[in-house]
Formats: sequence, C-alpha cells, structure tokens
Amino acid sequence: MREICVVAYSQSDCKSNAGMANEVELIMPQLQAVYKQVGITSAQDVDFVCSGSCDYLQGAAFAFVAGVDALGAVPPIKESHVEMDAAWALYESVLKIRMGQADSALIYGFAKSSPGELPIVLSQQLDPYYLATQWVDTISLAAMQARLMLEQGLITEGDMAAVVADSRRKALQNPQAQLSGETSTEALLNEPHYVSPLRRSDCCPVSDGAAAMIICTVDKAKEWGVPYARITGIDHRIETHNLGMRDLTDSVSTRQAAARAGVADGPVDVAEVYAPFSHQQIILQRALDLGDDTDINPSGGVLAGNLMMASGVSRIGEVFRRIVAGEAGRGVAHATSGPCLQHNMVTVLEGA
Amino acid sequence: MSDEQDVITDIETPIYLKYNFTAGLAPSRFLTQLKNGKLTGQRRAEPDAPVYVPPRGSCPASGMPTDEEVEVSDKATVQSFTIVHIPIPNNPIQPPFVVANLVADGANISFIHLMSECVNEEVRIGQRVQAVWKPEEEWDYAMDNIRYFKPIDEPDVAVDMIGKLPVTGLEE
Amino acid sequence: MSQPDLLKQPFELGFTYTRSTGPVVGRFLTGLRNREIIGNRASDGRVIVPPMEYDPVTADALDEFVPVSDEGVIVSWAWVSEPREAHPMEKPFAWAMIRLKGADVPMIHCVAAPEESAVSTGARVKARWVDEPRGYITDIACFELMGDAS
Amino acid sequence: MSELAAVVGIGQTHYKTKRGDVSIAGLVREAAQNALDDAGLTFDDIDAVVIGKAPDMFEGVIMPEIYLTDALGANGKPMLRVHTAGSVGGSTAIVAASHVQSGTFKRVLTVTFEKQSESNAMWALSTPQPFSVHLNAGAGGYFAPIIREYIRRSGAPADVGIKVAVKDRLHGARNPLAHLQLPDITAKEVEESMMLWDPLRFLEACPSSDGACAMVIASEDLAEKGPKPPAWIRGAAMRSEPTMFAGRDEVSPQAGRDCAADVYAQAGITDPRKELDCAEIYVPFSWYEPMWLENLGFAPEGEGWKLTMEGATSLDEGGDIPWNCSGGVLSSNPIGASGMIRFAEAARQVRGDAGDHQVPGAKLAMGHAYGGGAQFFSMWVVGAEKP
Repeated sequence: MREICVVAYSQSDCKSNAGMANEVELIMPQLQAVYKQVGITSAQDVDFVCSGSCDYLQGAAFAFVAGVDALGAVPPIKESHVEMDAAWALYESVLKIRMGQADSALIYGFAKSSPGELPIVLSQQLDPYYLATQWVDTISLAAMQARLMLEQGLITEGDMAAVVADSRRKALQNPQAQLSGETSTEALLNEPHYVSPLRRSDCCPVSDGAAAMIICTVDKAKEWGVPYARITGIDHRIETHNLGMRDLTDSVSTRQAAARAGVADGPVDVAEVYAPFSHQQIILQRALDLGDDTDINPSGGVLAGNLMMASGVSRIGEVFRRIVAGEAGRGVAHATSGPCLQHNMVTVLEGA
Repeated sequence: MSDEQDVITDIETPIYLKYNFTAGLAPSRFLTQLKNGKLTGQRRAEPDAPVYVPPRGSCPASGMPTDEEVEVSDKATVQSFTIVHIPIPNNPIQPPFVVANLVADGANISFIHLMSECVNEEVRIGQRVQAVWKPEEEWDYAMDNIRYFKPIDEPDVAVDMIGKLPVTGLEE
Repeated sequence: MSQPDLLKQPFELGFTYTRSTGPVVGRFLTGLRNREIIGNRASDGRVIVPPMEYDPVTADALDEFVPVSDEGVIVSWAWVSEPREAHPMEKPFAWAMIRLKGADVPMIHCVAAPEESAVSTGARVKARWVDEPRGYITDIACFELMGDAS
Repeated sequence: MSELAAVVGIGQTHYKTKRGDVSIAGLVREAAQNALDDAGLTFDDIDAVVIGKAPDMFEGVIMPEIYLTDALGANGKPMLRVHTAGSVGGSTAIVAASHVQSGTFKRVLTVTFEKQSESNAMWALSTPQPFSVHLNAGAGGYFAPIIREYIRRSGAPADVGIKVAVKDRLHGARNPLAHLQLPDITAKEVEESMMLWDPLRFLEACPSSDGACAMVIASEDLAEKGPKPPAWIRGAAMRSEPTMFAGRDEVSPQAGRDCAADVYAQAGITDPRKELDCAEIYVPFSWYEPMWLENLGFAPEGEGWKLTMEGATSLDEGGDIPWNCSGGVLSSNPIGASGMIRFAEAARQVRGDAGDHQVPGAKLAMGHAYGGGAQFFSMWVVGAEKP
C-alpha cells in the first residue's frame, strides 16, 4: 500500500462567536495557510478535496456548497463531502490516494455552532422516535456516562478536574485555544455542578472556526520538499446507537480501531484525543492503552476549544505538528462522533 | 393489545430550533450599502477581476476574498427567466409572475429578482430592465428594497454581451 | 472597504415532520397509548425497552415482544439544574437511565424530583402517565420516585 | 493501480409518495437486505458501510448514520456518511467502491435513501435564512431559466421536454419499482398538465418519493462467487465547480464535461453513444435529457434534442442508446437515493438482470448523477466483462 503522510495543517482560533464571518470567510484563511505551507497556490494544485460539515449547526441546508466557493474550483476539481467531522473526510481522501486516483488531497472542516443551542441541536442526532422527541441534550447524556464511571469507582471527580486543569494549563501554549489558564484541581472542584455530576469546566466550550490539512504520498511530500508525518495506521468503528446496550464506561469501538490502526505496535510519544467531556478523556486514554510516557492533549484538547466538524481532523493536525517539530517520533490522534463516543477513529502518525 | 386498526403507524414530530443568524462580512457590506439605496458589487482586488452582485465572501472562481467594492447600476439585463405559476411559500405575490436572472450593468454575475410592469409573454433574454425602488423610508438591509425590475426602452443586449456591460450600460 | 453594520437576526428553523413508525416502533407507541410498556427480546435473550427494530449485535430483525412493568430502578442519572426551553420540564429534574422491571436494557427518560439529593442510583421509580396518552414517548410525562429507595 | 471491484448485489425498495409501513430504519434496511439477498450474503459478510443522503433537513435527523448503525448491521464496523447534494447517490457509490478499490476492504455495503414524505422537500430546500432572497420556488424555479437558455441556444422545438416526459414514464411502466406508473401517458396529457415554472410543466418534473437503494461492492477475488454475474466498475469520477462564477456555462457545465471525459478515459470509451449500450442519467426535469446528451458527449452541441426526437434514447422506439430504461428520476425521486438508483440500474443492465426494462445484450452502461446548481457530478461506467 502507498505510504501517505500529512504535510500541512492550519486551524483558526476557537472563538465563542465568529460574528461577522460566514462559512467561506472562515475557511479561506485556513486554506491559504496550508497552501503556503507546501508552496502551492490553490486547490487546483492538489488531486482531491474533501470536506466535513453539518448543516444543522448553523441551521441552513447545503452549508458545504458555500464551502466550494473558497476553493477556486475553476476549472472544476475532484471534490467530495461528508456530513461528519472532517477526520472522516481525511479517511475518504486516504482511500482515494491508496487506490491511486490521487497523490495529494486537501481536507477541511468548518463550523459556526454559535448561532444555535448546540446541545439541543445535537439531541436531534438521537433516534427520532424515542429520544430526539424527548430533546435529551448531549451534555446530560455525557453526565449519565460520567456518573456510571464515578459510581463504579473507575474515576473520581478529582480525576476529572485534573483533566480539566491539565487542559487549561497546556492550552496556554496554544494560541488558538478558547479557554486556557493556570488553575488547580481544588479550585475546579469548588465550582458548582452544572449538569451533575458534570461541572461547566468538564464540558468543552462551543466554538466557531475552521481547520484545513493537506495529505499526500511520501513521494509527493519529497517532491514538494516539505517536512511530513506518515500516516502508518488509520481505522474507525461505530457502535450501537442504543446507549443502554453499550458499556458506557469503556469505548469498545476505540479499542477496535486502535487495534487495527496498530497503536500498540510502538511507543506513543504524543496523543490527541477528541474528548468533549473530561471523563471521556480518561475513557479514551484507557481504551487506547496510553501510559505515563504519552503526552496527552498537548494542545489542550477540545476542552480548550471545540470546532465541531473540524476538531477530529485538528487532533491529527496537532499530532502532525509535534512530529514535524521533532517533539515526538510517533503519535496517535483520535476523532469521535455521536453521543457518548459512539463512533471513533484512530490514526497513528510517525516521523519521516 | 389493541385492535389491528388501532395500531399506531404515524406520529407528528415538531422540530423547531432557534438560531441567531449573523450575516457574513461581505454580505453585510453589501446589505449596509443597499440600506442606503446603493447596489454595490465586490471583487478581489485585482484589475479586471469579475464583479459579484450580491457578493458572498469570495470570488468563487479563484477562492480569494472580495475586498474591493464597486458600485453598479440599477439598470440590468435579463440573462434568463422563468414564469412561475405556483405560489412562493410565505410570500404574498400571486402567480403567474416572472422571476428573472438579472445582471446589473457593471456586474459580471446574475442575481434573481422579480420582474413586473411587463407583459409576461414578452419577457426575453437580453431585455433591458431597471429597478423600481421602495420609498426610501422603507429601505432595510434587504434586496427587496428593490420592489421589482421593469422593462425600459433600450435596445436588447446581444447574448454574448450579457454580463459584460460596464456600469454605464449601453451608453458607452 | 466600507464599514458594514452588524446584521444579526434570530430565526427559527422548524417543521413538523410526519414520521411513519413501522411495526416495531408503532407497537411500542400503541402500547403507550394504553399505558402499557412493551419491549422486545434481543438475539441474546435480553429484553430491550423501548424495543429495537434490529439487533445491535447480530443485525437480526427483532419481533418477539415482551410486556414490561412501568416501574424500575435508576441505573444512572444526570441532574439538570437549569432546564432548557426544549426540555420536558420547567423545574430542575433528572435525566435517567431506567431499568424497568422485566427489562434488561435501561431506557432513557426524565425523572421528577424535588431536589438533586432526592435522586440516587438504585432508586425505584414509576412512570407517571399523562392524562390522555396519544402514542408518544412523552405519554410517560416522567418517572417519579417511589419513595423507598433500596 | 487501483484494485478491481464489482457490484455483486443490488437492492431497492418500491418507490412511493409515502412508505407509511416502515420507519426510516425500516426503509434503509429493506434496500440493504434486498442487496444482501441478491448477493447471497449476510450482514456478517460486510466489512464496512457507506451511507448517503441529501440534506438532513428532509427527515430532520441529524447525521442519521448515528441512529442507523443497528439497522445496517454496522456495529463494530466502519461507517461513513456522504453528502454531496443531489449527486450524493452517485458519489456514495463511488466512495463505497474506493473502500474496495483501495485494497482496504473486501465487501462493502452502500445504501442511500430519502424519506421525503416525512417533510416537504421544498421547505427543506428553501429554509428561511435571514438577509437572503426567497424567490426560489423550488428546484424547478432554479433550473427553468437555464432550460430556457438551452432552448434559445439550440433552437430546439418546444415539445422536446414533452417527448422526454412521455418516454421516461413509458420506461417506468416497465419497472415495477418505479413510483409513477403511467403506461397510458400521452404527449397531450403532458402538454396539458399545469405549467409550474415556464417552460416546465407538472408532468415534466420529477415526483417526490420515499425510497432507498443499496449495493454490495466486492473485491476481484470475491466478485464472481455470487449467484449472479458481477457488474465490473470500469471507471468512476467526480467533479465539482462553484454554484456561480462569472462566465460560468450553466447550460453545459464544465464540471459535467470534465467528469464524463474522465470516466470515459478510464473505461476506454471514445464514442459514448456508440460504445455504451444504455445509460441511466439524472434527468429530474424533462429538458435535462437533451442538455445532458450534449454535455456528456452523446451528441454535438446544440443537437441533443435531435436524438431525443428521433427516439434514439427510447427503449420502446428501439433507440440505439436508450436512456433511463428504469423510468429515471422523472418516474421515481427519493432525492438522496436517486443518484445511486442510476448507478445501480446501470449495473442491473450489464448483469442482464433488469427485467422488463432490460436492454437486450447490454454489456456496458453508464450511471450519472448531479446536484446543487448542476455543479456536482458523479458518474460511473460498469461492464459485464472484467477489465
């Protein structure tokens, strides 16, 4: 199989409200940034383009059609779209490169989540007869998951707060982060519960923004003469939609994807996991079997800023960044979709 | 268990979601000018770059932002049109009515708008029209500050010139 | 570049969808209208409520219906101290995973309680039905604590 | 470089105004199960699931793959959701094929659907965003001016659209799955049907349907193990261009021409009219047949309508290049599935499994879909013979 690598990544600031910027205006700067990283001028210079977005975030059908206006798609380009996080757009692109129909691909994800009430909007992902009709919000579902873990003694509220404190501290080094700062586990535990047992700080913020990435064959990366991180494993798995039939304290599909992506085949220096809630980071850490040798979420993770539909691809980008900077030799990126980590993707990246 | 004919087969599911929409930068500039009665296009800041009315944020052909504003005329040419025979949901206008793709003089792309004060059967590609504005006190951030376009007494534009007229129109 | 005004406007994206239920969901909703809760049996024998159309493990179509009780125990829960407009209750309440008597798989519904401290995992709850059930999951207005938590 | 792949199973539902007997899950499941049965397989044989549909607002279920996992036996498998507007049915098939052609999976199930009776499609297509113009009375209102420009350019007589409307409905009457069953339709009836968006009449527009279409795509080593002959994928391509840009040819979009050139090159086709035995082309409004005949290179520019009028695209008239033998989008239109139905019906033809709408001896067929403002294209060519 052809060796594929990441060569460029850019993410906008995570903003609680992008205000007067529409989708095209959010995307264009990120595209320009990744073009610059590899020395190309437009989407015409890659072989395939794939994006991820969700119409309901901003409440308009065909959001992705506006995205095409950012690409300079004249003459026409090979282009596709997933109504999912752009991590799955990357997956589709990987298949295209593997089959030889492309040597390079541009991937982008974007979201303007601030116009709606995100936890309620996302309640309409649930089964449309039993749960969506009750408007069960995503934060409450995660809270029930956290309580299962707490009451089974798998975690403590202190463990959750420690995840948050770590995220805030690491996010100080991340100029795109929305939430960052020095705080302590004790201070966080003194905050009141929000949707008990979760505190507000246990939940990722709502963010507006976009991210873009370029992947290609290793040969193409050498031709471009740019640093790269190889994608040595990638897999994703989904689980049943019935939350009552899943072991919510574990992430079985993450374990399945990790096994197929070969996470355990080498040391993991760095990992970026898409955990919208603090306790989910612990679930994922365990499912990926990450130990003390792994720097987890050095960007601060999505607790520091969550670009729906782009956060998954951003995790891959954050690992890529650290590998090409020489901070890590091998890393793991995780992306998720659906309530309580229903659908998970695991990508293994390694240095050149 | 209930009788067979009593079995539920259908339910109504109201899904109403509230959003706070904020217009993008390029549309906001366009609509702010429109509130002052000015029809402005935008283009990327390069000579001879195409002028978009209404602008949506980028020059789609190049993927570059449309940073430059250009005032265009409220005279336009019919690029194409349809006579609509069914009502538009939540719109008082009664069919049949003409919805036309119009290119304003000075612009290089069409927008859709209503045509009126015309004989529907005589509307044609290349026909010249001009905006009929609402009274100034009713102007808002909306394209319907222009109530509709009506035919004007100017010669038709050759098809290969539609979308290429300068802001001065035919009086070049 | 001209200085634009900030153009903001609220809007509602809405539609009343007409959903056909199919036989499995329809059976469950029909039961609710009669104040009965009906589950079905998964391929491994577990009873699922509300009934699923297809088994998550084997993908088999599931058609063995099993009536279950409208009483059960809380398996996990979340306390909503600030209900949202879309939520079924205006006062603080709990979302809960509830294992009904006769079922193996918990279902998600809301639980009315005077305060957070009244709710606990393992607490027994009973469905409170609306006055006129019509065949919706919301025919169960909520579950109520039975007062003798065990 | 890519691995060979073939369609080994096809499953469809009946297309109807409303499938009131099934849930959304039941609808997709029916197509999926039919495809598996057709392939002689079970859900256990499937490595990955690729699902597609048009906007989520049609059913008001956000990212429905999340809820449909169980109906499609996807638990523990990869599941991907494609959305490329009206072309989605075609692009979903292409993305599913890439799962196999990349050598990553052996057998993939792909399903597309729309349950339009759950909403009003026109509502979902024109949701009221503030600060925008709302004069677009449905997709027909968007496409009618483009059709008018085609008529001006080509000098086509006014009854070409009527001829297509009749022809595709007569084809549809041969297909028991088709939504509209109008075996006695006449040109007069079409002509007298209500004018909606001049020059488009009611009977020149597609219906709104519930339905789902599924396929199983398998790798080379497994393709010939099924009970029916495989339809080999000989070429597949996608192209996109922006909705509006200065100088855009809306009548014959460059993206369509480029996409066709790409798929023909892959399949070794130089003269599509001569070399293809039939085609399933996305024609939701009658006039799009002559327009696509030209755009796809079946006829020189300005002459597509002549093929239509000569009966070249009609199965009943013994045409040399029958288009839309299944009845096409004009006979059934569950939007998200419509593209895949084209792809699947092309495959049925080369498998010799198209029933009463079979083109005798068909060996090479094309499937086509488009979406958005005729800006997203997906196409494939399938053949009875292994490439």
